[in-house]
Amino acid sequence: MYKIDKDNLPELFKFLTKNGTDVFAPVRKGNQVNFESFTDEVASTLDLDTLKTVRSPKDFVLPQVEHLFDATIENKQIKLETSPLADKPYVIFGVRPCDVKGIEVLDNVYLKDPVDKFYQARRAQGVIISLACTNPQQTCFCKSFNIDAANPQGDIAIWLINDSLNWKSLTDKGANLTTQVKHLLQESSDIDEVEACQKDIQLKIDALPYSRGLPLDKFTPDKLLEIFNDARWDELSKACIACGTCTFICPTCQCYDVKDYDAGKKVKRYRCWDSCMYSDFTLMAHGNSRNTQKERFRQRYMHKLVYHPDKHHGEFSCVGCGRCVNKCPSSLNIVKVIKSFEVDN
Amino acid sequence: MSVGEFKPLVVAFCCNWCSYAGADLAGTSRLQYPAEVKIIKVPCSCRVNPLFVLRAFQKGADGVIICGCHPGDCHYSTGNYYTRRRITLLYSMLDYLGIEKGRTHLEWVSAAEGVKFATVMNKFVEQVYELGENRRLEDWRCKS
Amino acid sequence: MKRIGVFVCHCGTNIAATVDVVKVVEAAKLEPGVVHAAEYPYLCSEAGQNMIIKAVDEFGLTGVVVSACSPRMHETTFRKAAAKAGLNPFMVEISNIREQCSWIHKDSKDGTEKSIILTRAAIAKVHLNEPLHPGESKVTKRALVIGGGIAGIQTALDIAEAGFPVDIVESTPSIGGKMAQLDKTFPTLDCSACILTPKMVDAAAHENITLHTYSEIEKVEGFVGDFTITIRKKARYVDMKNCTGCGLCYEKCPVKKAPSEFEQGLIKRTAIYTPFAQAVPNVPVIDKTQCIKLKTGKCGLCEKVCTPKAIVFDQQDELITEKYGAVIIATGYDQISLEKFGEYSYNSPDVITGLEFERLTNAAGPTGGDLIRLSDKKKPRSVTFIQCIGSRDTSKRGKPYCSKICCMYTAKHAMLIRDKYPQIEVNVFYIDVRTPGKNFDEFYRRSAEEYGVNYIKGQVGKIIDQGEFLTLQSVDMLGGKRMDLQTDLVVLATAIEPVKSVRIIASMLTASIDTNNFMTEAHPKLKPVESPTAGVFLSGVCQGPKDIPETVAQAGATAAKVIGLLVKDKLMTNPCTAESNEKFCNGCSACTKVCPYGAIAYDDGIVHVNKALCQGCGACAVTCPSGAMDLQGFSNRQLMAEVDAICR
Amino acid sequence: MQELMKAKAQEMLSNGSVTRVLAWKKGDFETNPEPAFFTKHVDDMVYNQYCATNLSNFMVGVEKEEGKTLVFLKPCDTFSFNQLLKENRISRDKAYIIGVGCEGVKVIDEMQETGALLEKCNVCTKIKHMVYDELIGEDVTRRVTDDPLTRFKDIEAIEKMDAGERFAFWQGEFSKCIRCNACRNACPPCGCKKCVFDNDNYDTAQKANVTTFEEQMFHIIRAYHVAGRCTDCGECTRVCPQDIPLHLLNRKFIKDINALYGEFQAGADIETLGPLTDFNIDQDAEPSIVYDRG
Repeated sequence: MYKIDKDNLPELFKFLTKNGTDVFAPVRKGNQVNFESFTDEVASTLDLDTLKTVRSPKDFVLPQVEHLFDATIENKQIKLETSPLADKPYVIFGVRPCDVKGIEVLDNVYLKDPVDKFYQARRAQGVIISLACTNPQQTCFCKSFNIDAANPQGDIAIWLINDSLNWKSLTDKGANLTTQVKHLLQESSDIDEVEACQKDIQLKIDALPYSRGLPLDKFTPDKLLEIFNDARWDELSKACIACGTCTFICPTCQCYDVKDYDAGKKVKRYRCWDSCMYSDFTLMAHGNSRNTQKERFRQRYMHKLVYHPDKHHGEFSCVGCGRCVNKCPSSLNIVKVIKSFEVDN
Repeated sequence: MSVGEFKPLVVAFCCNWCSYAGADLAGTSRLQYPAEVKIIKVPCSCRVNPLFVLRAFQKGADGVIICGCHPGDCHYSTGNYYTRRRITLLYSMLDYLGIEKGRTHLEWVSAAEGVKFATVMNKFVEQVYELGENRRLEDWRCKS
Repeated sequence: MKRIGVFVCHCGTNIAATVDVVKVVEAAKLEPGVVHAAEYPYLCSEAGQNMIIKAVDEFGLTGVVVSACSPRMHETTFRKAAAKAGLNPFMVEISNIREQCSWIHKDSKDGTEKSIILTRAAIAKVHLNEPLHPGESKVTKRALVIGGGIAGIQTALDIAEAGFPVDIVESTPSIGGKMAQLDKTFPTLDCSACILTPKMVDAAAHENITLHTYSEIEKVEGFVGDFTITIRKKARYVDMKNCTGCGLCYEKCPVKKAPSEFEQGLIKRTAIYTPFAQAVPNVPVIDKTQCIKLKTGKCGLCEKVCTPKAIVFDQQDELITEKYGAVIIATGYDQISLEKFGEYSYNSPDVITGLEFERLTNAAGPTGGDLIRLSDKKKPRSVTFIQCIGSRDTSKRGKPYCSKICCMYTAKHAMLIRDKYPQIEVNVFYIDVRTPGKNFDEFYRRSAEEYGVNYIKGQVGKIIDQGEFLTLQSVDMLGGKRMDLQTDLVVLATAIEPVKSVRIIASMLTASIDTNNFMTEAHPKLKPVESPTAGVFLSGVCQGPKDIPETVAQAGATAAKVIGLLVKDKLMTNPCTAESNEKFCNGCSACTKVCPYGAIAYDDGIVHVNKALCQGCGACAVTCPSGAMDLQGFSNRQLMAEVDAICR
Repeated sequence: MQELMKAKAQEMLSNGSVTRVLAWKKGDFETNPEPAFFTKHVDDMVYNQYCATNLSNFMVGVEKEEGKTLVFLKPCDTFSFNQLLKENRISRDKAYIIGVGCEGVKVIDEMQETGALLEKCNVCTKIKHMVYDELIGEDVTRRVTDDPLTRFKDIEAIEKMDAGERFAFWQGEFSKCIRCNACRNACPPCGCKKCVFDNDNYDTAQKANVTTFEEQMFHIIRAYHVAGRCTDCGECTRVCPQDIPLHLLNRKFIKDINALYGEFQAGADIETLGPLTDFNIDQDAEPSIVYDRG
């Protein structure tokens, strides 16, 4: 265990950036907190108190846009040039336990066969420094997915206690980074303090409205067709305006579309996040397989609650971060969906 | 006129009936205007979609100018009255977003105004030279 | 992908002297889809066209780009050539490397580089071109002439002589127009009425001509070859069939206070009246704003004296709807209002306009041709003409153009006075005297040299009515001195302007009009009698100031063009029309609101374009937020492809 | 008010005068009611200062369905209703509109009140219902300002910046955009069946902001497409997950339109031609007005 004063963080970040490691940390801009690249300018607006960034740290392992290759024509011959893989080390600082799990969910998709090289390269360069949720919020329901907000995972875990960060490396990657910055850390053995903090967090989590348990047991792969054909989707989807807010702020939503852009001298192929809420999602030559918003809406929740668990040993692709609860323009969210299936038809 | 290596690209949308004919007249009268100007013929200035203007900037234009018949002279009677409102609002919005005003222009040029056509183009291109390369409305993918 | 052929023209040395055509050809060959590229000295020549035709066959071309002169010059030529080769003519695009490159860029490098880019843009466009097919529309073999002055009459007579029915719509009770008001005509001094009235009678009597006097255009629908026009025949309160034109009615009419329009308000007329003795038709009309019977229900004297029972007090406006293949605008002119020219004291009875002077010297006019001052009925000792009142005036109150007829009619007036009353002194203030035209300058010189008219170069700043005489504060520019000239009568050469109603008529016909309200011709040199709107033609002063010989010549030219249209059985319609993709149409109908031709109709959630009405401006395509509306031949994707190619 | 609404809705559902009711439904917190259609019982219906959604927009979805819909509209929502009516997106006879008063909508974050009202409520002048069949309850709506220019204050502040500052300001805002399309989809007039940004046929499709240009492009064109049609309902700003003040774009167009072509309020009626489908031959400003101003 190590310790570092909150006020000394910028110094630590500066050290890292100077040594060729990008640092992304939560920064406040207006009413929003998001992970931003650390620079001297943002040092004063670092925000470790706000629980949730609007965008999840998914951005750093699966960016919204990833260029795949450039195609050029020379004398009527097409030449391809593959985009380089990520090769710069980086640290994401202050990742909440749910978001750490979110990255794990993505790993289970992108690092499994067939391995996605772009993702793999980015993931390999990154060190995740997680941060325990000292003040969980109303919309949190990580507990339902067995995520311990008091015991963050990742490469290094941090508990922020009285403006002091308690630092514990959890993996080899974490240990390496710790060694690198050891001179800026203090040794610490305040295990009691951390344990007290963890207890406090767990109590707070238990008191949250959503922690009374969500009927997730209703969503089992064997009931796939039953749930798929359930009449409740009709009503549930009525308020959906088909935007991609929930998808894009979700730490686990992972779908992308592949597009070409004619930049004149070359054509650039890239992939970008897609949302199953969009009418052209999985649009194929024959047309669209999901023609109504109800079908598209259902797809999102079926994927998170049934299809993904079916393929990944029961792992839901929701981590209970509550971003969608907070941000849906129509106040729809996955909790409402889960709860509505509480009673069997 | 030239500043360093920079050679701007100016896209001019000209209506078929007045301004394109005005450009032809400038040609037949051997009136010089910069080769930086590339003309696209449209039936009427009201055919110019704000999307086209943005598209030009995206793809690398440093200035966009729209030319149409003088108000009252539109071949289609009313086309340029719509253009006038549409483009005024568009240019005002671009200005509001901090895009340099000198990069966009609208001019009424009749079929008889070859001299005016050349003068307008000379002036506009010079203005774009002064502003330099379009940075604020560029798409980096289309550069290099 | 298309198989595109690119043909680059040298245009002799016109292009080749500045643009390296071989380089353009080589560059074109590298463009995707280009399977053949070649250059030729004169592509528009028969040999050049044959080269294209052969290449289409040999290389299996599906698209053709011609880099040559302006498409306004030879687009049709090359499209016809493509059609000969079995290609849809709209698979041809022109890149203008002459007017836009070789003729304006001295530097060969610049010109060549730009030619390559413009050619590239045309190639990019052709990739997205689709075969277009002009529709056919029928031609109604009947013409409508709006305005019954000398321009309208002459046009109508010429068309009628060619065997086509013509209707004349005239807003006043008689045809004849301004020419009927004139006394003599320059430069021959023959009597205006004497040469005009036979034409009026001819028009009325012609089996192919129908007159609608005291009538106005109410509504216009349709397009070239197939206009449907509604004419409002204003209630005349006199039955045209029964009336014998005896004139008893207006002799008995007790109302005698209405200003006579024909006499320029110099005298009064009755409530029931014929505007002038030789009116055609010679049927009176009741001015409902003056008639006691129509206003109060009393009187009815005219009805009592009319033996053929032609007076019909309960007559209503009548709407006539007729189909026409062509419309001729011949609405003529008025003198401008002198309201804003207070310095000329036009409110003085002894300051009159040129047209008032015509009536004053006319034997059939209010004074029987006796030239007198209207204030004291005395013979003037001197008459002074002032030129350019409101003409060539760039201030807001006047007109920037030269009214063209004033110099000559002033010379005529001056000469007539000096001829008839040698004792009267005549002065003319002028800026310069403009007399181009056959025998015109000779005429003017005669007035000055033989008739002793006193021409003074200068302007009058102010006219003061002193009762007995008028004082003109003026400048003699050649003498370089200010002077106060005393004179008894002043004639103002007042600027002429198109009649106000022409703007309404033009907008109904969607024909364009310039800032001075003159109708715009399709091309100032090459199409001077056609309006830019197909099927709408121009005759007379509505297009620009003209004298009588010029008007008559233009009227004949217009007739020839109209006849050229009416002899056709069918017309090809413009294939570059708007088209709505119903899959994307929201039905918001914004497009229907901006269409100048009423070509777009909303029906049950989506819009439809009437191809026959659409002229292809594209206003709808831009107003459509979803892009459902697009313009064939200038589609969104085509134009964006051009942008992309230019910016590449 | 809520109880009056529920009673009325239940009555009209029961007697069959409407097929469904469009209103707000209780969420799992008091602060997150959702728009909902009720066809049988209205027990879960709520109306309070958290009911933000502009329900007019949801009328488009039931336009093709059988039967009449009872919809509750706040005064400002009726402008949107009119605009949709004008654009043939909905039919008047398929709706029974009950106008309800509005005291302003509260801003919620993490289910807690932030203490603020929505931006649009702070400058609200839309206190009258423009279209309705019936008004119920006490009229609690109040005019926030008598100065119609209040709502342009923020725009003026931006206009006063120099071009570089304006550019930096908007870059900062646009760079936050994640292209979730919430602004577009929540916007009543922005309801194209197929948006140009989704349409591959149109060659302008974009699914993400790949470059800063595409951020600009999307927002310029979106605002432009609703220029003259935007009722200033503020939904775009409300729904933006990244807090981009999108109303500042729409309102700039409104400000320009008012200044150049005369006062115009979209949705005030259904007859007046929109400013971009209309013109004034003699009085319309030339685009040079943009270059000429400071």
